[in-house]
Amino acid sequence: MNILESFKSLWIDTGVAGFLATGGWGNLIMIVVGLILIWLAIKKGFEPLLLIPIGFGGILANIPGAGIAHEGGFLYIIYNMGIASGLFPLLIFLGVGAMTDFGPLIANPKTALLGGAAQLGIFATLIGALLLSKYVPAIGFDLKDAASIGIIGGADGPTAIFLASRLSPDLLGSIAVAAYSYMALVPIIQPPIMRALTTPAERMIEMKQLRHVSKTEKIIFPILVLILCILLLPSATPLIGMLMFGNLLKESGVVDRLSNTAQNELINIVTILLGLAVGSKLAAEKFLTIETIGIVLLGLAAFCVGTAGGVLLAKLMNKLSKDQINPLIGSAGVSAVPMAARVSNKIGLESNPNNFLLMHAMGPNVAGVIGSAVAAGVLLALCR
Amino acid sequence: MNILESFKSLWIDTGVAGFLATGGWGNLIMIVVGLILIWLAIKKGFEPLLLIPIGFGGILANIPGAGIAHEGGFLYIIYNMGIASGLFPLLIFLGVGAMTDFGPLIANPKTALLGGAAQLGIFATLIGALLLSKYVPAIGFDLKDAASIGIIGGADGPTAIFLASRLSPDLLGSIAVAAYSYMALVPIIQPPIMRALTTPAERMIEMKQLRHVSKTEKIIFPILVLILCILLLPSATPLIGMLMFGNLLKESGVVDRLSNTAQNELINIVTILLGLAVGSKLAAEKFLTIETIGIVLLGLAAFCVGTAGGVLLAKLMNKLSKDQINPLIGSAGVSAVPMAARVSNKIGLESNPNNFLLMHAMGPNVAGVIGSAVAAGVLLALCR
Amino acid sequence: MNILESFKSLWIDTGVAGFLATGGWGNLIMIVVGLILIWLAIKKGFEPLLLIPIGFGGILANIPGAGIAHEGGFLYIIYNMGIASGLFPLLIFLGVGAMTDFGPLIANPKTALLGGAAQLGIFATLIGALLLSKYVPAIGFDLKDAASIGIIGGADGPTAIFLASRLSPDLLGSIAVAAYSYMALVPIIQPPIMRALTTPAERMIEMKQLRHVSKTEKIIFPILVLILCILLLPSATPLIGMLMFGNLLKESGVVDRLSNTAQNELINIVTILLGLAVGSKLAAEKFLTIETIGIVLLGLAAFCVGTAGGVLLAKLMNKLSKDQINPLIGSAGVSAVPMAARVSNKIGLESNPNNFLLMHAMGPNVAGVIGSAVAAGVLLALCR
Amino acid sequence: MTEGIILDGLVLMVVGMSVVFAFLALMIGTMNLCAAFFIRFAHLFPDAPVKTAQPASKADDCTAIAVAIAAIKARIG
Amino acid sequence: MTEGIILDGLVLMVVGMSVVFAFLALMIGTMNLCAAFFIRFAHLFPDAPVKTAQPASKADDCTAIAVAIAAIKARIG
Amino acid sequence: MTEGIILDGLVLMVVGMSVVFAFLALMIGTMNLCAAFFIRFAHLFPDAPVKTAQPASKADDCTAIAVAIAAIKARIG
Ligand code: NA
Ligand code: NA
Ligand code: NA
Repeated sequence: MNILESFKSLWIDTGVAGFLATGGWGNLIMIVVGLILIWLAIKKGFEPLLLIPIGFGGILANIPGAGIAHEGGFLYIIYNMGIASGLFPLLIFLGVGAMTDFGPLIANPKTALLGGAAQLGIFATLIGALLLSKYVPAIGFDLKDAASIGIIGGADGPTAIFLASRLSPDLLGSIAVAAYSYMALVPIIQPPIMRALTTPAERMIEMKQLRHVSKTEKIIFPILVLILCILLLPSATPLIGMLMFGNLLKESGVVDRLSNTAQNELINIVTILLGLAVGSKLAAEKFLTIETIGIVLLGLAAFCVGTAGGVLLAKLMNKLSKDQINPLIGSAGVSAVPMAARVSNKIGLESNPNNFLLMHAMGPNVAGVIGSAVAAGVLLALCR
Repeated sequence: MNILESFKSLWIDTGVAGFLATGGWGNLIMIVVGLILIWLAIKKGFEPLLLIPIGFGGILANIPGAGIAHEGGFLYIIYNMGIASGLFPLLIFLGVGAMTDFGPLIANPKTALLGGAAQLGIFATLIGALLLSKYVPAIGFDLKDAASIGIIGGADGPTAIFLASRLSPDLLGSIAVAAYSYMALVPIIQPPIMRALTTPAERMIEMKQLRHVSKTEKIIFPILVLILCILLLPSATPLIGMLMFGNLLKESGVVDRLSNTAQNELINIVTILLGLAVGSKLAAEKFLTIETIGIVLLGLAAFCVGTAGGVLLAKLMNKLSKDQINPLIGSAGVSAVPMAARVSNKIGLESNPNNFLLMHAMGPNVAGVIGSAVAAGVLLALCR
Repeated sequence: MNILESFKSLWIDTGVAGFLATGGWGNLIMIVVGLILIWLAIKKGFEPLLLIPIGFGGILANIPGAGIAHEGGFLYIIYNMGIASGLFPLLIFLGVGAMTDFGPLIANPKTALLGGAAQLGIFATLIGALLLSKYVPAIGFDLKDAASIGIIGGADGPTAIFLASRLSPDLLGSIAVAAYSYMALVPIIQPPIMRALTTPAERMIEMKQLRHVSKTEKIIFPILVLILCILLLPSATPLIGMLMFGNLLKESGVVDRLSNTAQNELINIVTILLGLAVGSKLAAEKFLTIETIGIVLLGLAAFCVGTAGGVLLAKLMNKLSKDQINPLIGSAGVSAVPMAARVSNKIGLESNPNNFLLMHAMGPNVAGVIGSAVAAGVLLALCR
Repeated sequence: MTEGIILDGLVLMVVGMSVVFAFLALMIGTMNLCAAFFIRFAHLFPDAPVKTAQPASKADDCTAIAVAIAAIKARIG
Repeated sequence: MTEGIILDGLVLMVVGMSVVFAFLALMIGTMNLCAAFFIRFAHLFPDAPVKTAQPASKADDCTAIAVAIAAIKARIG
Repeated sequence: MTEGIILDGLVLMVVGMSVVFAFLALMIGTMNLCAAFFIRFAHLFPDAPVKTAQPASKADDCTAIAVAIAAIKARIG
C-alpha cells in the first residue's frame, strides 16, 4: 500500500469516476430523478410520506460502486425482507384498515358499485399496455407487466406494490412512483373529467342524510367482506384479509392498544422501510427506458378512465335508483382515499355552496380500495 | 386464454369449490372455529389481545388454495421469523418483565412457594396426557407432546408458546388456544375449587401489611433471579433472562425510553404478529382430531390441579408459619397475571368485606410466572 | 429415564457444573464483566441506554450450555439479522439524524474543520494498534483489526459498530464496550487535556452570536452533504446517507409522523436489540485476552489524541481567522454528541462565567459525526 | 401471437370487471340483509362499546400498584 | 414400553417439582438475605431515583436547541 | 513485512486525514456558497413551515369522521 496507489484506488471508487464510467450517466440521471421526487414531496406536497423515502432510496440505489441495492447491500436486504416476501404492503394494509371507517359505505351500500366501475381504469390500461408493446417496437410488456401497469388505475399504493412485486418486480419502481404521483395529482386530474361528464343540474343534486350505523354492524362488516372474499376469490385474501383484520382491530373496541400501534408506529416504521425498498428498484437500466414513458402515460390514462367509469355509472344509477345520486361521487370510486372524496366534495360545493358530498363520496371511495384489491386478486389468479 | 376457461379456472380456485373438495369441510370448520374465537374475544372479553389475532390467523390459514400458511405464504414467513426462531415469545416476555412489579413478592418472599405448588398442574397434566394416549387408541401423544400439553397448566402464554414451538409445533395452535381460553376463564374455574378447599374461617384471615420495598432491592431482584437461573437451570435462561431484562429496564430508572417502548409499541407489534402466526398453526388436519379434545380436557384439568395445589400449600403454610396466610392467595400461584390475583381478592372480599388480598396475592401470582418458566426449563432439558 | 439419571443430567447442565468445567471460569468472569457494565450504567450513568443491553447480552451469551449466542440461539439470530447485515447501526443513524440539529454548523461552517482534526485519534490509534501487535508478542492485530480499533476514536457508537462488524466482528464486543465507556468518560478524559493545551486568555475568548439559519437551508444541508459523499466517497454513503435521510425527514417538516417514529419507537426498539446483539459478541475466549487490554488502552489514547487534535487546530484557527475562536470548542470535534460540547461549555464557564460556548461547540460536535463516518468510509474502502 | 395477447387482455377485462361487480354486488346484498336485520332488531344491539373482562374487573382494584400491574398479562398473557 | 413412558412422566413430575421448589426456595433464601441486609443498612440506600450523567449535566444547558440536541447520542450513541 | 504493515498504517493516516479534511473543506465551501445565496435572496424564502397538499385541503373537511378518515391513504396508501 502506498499513498499514490491509495489515492488512485479511492479516485476509481469515487462517484465522480463512477458517473464518468460507461453507464454512469444513467445513475446520475436517476439521482436527479430522486431529488426531483423529494422536491415534489416537500415543496408540492406530493404524497411526502411515500415519495421522500422512495426518492431517497432511489438516490442510494444509484450510487456508483456502493452497491447498496445489490446483493449484500442494506436496501437489497430490506427489499427481500419486506417486499419480495409481501410483508410490507400487507402490514400497511393492516394499518390502513385500522384507520378506515367503513360507516359511510355501510350506510349506503349501493354506492359500492361506483368503487367497482372505477376499476375499469385498471383493465383498460392493461389492454393499452399490450397495444403499446404491440405497436411500439421499443416497448415489450408481457401480460404480467401489463397487469402490473394496469393496477396503477387502482389508485392504491399497497395493492400496486403487492401486485407488481409478484408479477413484475423490475417495473415496481416506476409503477409505484407513477401510482403515488398520480394519487397526489387527483385534485388536478379529476375535476375537468367530472365537469365534462356531468350537467350543472346533476352537480347540484343533494343526497339524503346517511343513516346511523351501529357499532355491531361495523364489527360485522370486515368479517362479512373477508368471508365473501374467501368464498369467491382466495387469491385476494392476503390483501382483503389484512385490510379487514386492521379494521376489526379498530371496530372491535377491545384491543385499542393493538389498533393504535397498527395505525401509528407500525405503519410508520413499515412506510420508511417500504419507501426505501421501493426506491431501491429505481435502477437506471430499468427506469431510463421508453417503457417508463409508456408507464407514465398509461398511468395517467388509468386514472382518467377510472374517473370516467365511476362518474358514468353514477349518472346511470341516478337515473335508475329512486333516491337521487350526485354523479360527482362516482369519481371517488378510484380510491386514492381520501383525496378523491375531497375532490367530489369540492366540485359539489362549487355548484351548490351548501351541498356537502364528502360523506356520500367516502362510500365509493373506500369501496374502491376493496374493488382494486379484488381486481388485483383476479390478475394474480389469471396472470401467474 | 378465453372467457369460459378463465371463469372455470377462477371457479376451481374459489373457496366454495375448495370447501367442496376433499378435506375442504375441515377448512370450513376451522374458519368457523376462528370466528368463534373472535366472537369470544369481542363479546365475552376472552383475552382479546391474543384471541382476535389468533382467530383471524386461523381463518387466513384455512382459506383453500390461498396457501397463506404454506411455504411462501406470509403467515408461514411470519411464523418462521418469529416463532420457529423463538424471538416473539421472548420479546413478549421482555415487555411483560417491563410491566411487572415484583415488589409484593420481594416484600413477602415465602409466598413464592405458592407459585411453585401451582406448577403441579403442569406435571399432573403431563402424566394425564400420557395416560390418555395409552388408553385412548385415537390419541398418540409422545413425551414431547405431553410436556407441551402440560405447560398449559403454567397459565402463561409466552412460556406455553415457547415450549410448544420447541417440543411439538404441530400442537402449538390448540395448546395456545387452550391456554389463553382457560386464562380468560380463571374467574369461573377457580372460585369453586377455592371455596371447596378452604374453611370460612381461613377465608376471613387478614394478612399483615406488606413492608416497603426500596428501589435498590427492586433493581437487584431481577439480577439475582437471573444469576440463580444461570447457576441452576441454563435451559430456562432465555425465558427468565428476557423477563428479568425487561424488569431491569423498568426498575433501573435510567432507561425509561427503552422500558416504555418494550411495554408498549414493541409488545403490541409482536403481539399482532405472534397471534397471527400462532393462528397459522390451526390447520384442520392437526386441529380436527380427538387429540384436540384431549388437549382441551387436559388443559382444564391442568388449571384445576394447579389451583388446588396452590390453595393446599397455602393452607399448610398457614398452619406452620408464625404470621397468618390466607389460603385464598394460593390459587394466584398459577400465574394468569393479574386475573388470578384478582380472583383471590374477590373471594376474600366475599367473606370479609374489608379484607383486601390483592397485593398479597400478587406475590404468588408473579412467582407463578417464574415457576412455570422454571418448569419449562426442566421439560426442555429432559424431553429434548 | 429414572430419577437419579435425570438429576444427574440436569446437574451436568447446570451453570455451576459449567463454570467448573474447562474454560468455564472464563464464562464466569465474563458474566461478572457484564454485571459491572450494568452497574456502571445504572449507578454511574455510563451510557445506560447502550451499556445495560450490552451488559445483559454479555451475560446471556456466557451462560454455559444455554448456547444463546451460538447457532440457533436467539442472540445469534438477532446478531445476524441486525448487525451482520448492517441494518441496526444504520437504523440508529437514521434516528440520530432525525434528532440532530445541524443549525449551529450551518451558521458557522468553518468549525467543521475541528470535527476533522479530532479524527486524528482514529488514525493515530490505528498505527498504535499496529505497533502494539509488532512489539507485544501476545497481540496480533492485522490491518482490519487496527482499523476497527482506531474507529473507537470516532467517539461514535453506530459508526464503530458498523465498521467493526464489517472488518473484524470478533473484536466488535470489546470495541463497542470501549467506545461507549469512553464516551461516558468524556467529562473526565477531556478537561485536563483542554486545560493543558490552552492559555487562560484563550479559554476566556467569547465568540460572536451565531446567525439565524433558515428552514430552507436546513432542508438543503442533508441533501448537499449526501451529494458530496456520493461524489467523493461512496463507501461512506450507507452511514452518511441514513444520517442525512433521518435529518431530511426532520427538517422537511412534512413527514413528522415518520420523523417522530424514527427518533423514538424505531430507535428504541433497535437500541434494545442492537445492545443485546453486541453483548452476544462478548465471548470469553475473544474477550479475556491481552488484546482486550490493548484495545482498552488504545481506545483511551484515541480519545486523548482526538481531543488534542481538535483543540490544537482550534488554537491555530483562532490565530488565523478574523473573528476569534475559543480553542475549548475544538475538543467537541470528537463527536460524543452532546457530551463533548457540554464539556467545552463547562470549562468555558469556569474561566468566564458568562461565556456560553455550547452552541458554538455543537458545530464541531456534529461535524465530528460526519468526520468519523468519512474516516470509516476511507477505512472500508482501503482495508477490505 | 401478439393478436392472442391483446385478446387475453380483453378476456381479462371482461372476466375482471365481472368478478369485481359480482363481488361488490354480493357485498351490497349481504350488507342490505344485515342492515334490514339490524334495523329490525336494533333494540337487541345497544350501541354501548363492547366491554372486556378486565376493565370490568378493574373495579375491585384498590391500590395504585395494582393498576400498574393490571397492565401485565391480562393485556398480553 | 408404554409402561415406561408413564414412568417417565412420574419421573418428570418428581424431578420437575423438586427443581421448581429448589429454585424458589433458593430464591426466597437469597431474597431474605437481601432484605435483612437492606433493612439493616437502609440508611445507605436513600430511595431517590438513580440519576444518569446526562440529566445531571443538563443543568448547564442554556438554550432550547441544546435540549433538543441533548437527545442525540447521549441517548443512543 | 511487519515493517510494511506499519507503513500501511502511516499511509492510511495520511490518506485518511486528507480525505476527511478535503471532504469537510468542500462541505464548508458549498455551505458558504449556500449561505451567501440565502442571505442574498432571503426574501425569496419566507421561513414559514412548508405545507403539504393535505393539511391545506383539510379546510374543506366538515365532519369529525372526515378528519378521522383523512388519516388514511393520503398519509400512507
Ligand atoms: Na381503487
Ligand atoms: Na405459572
Ligand atoms: Na467523531
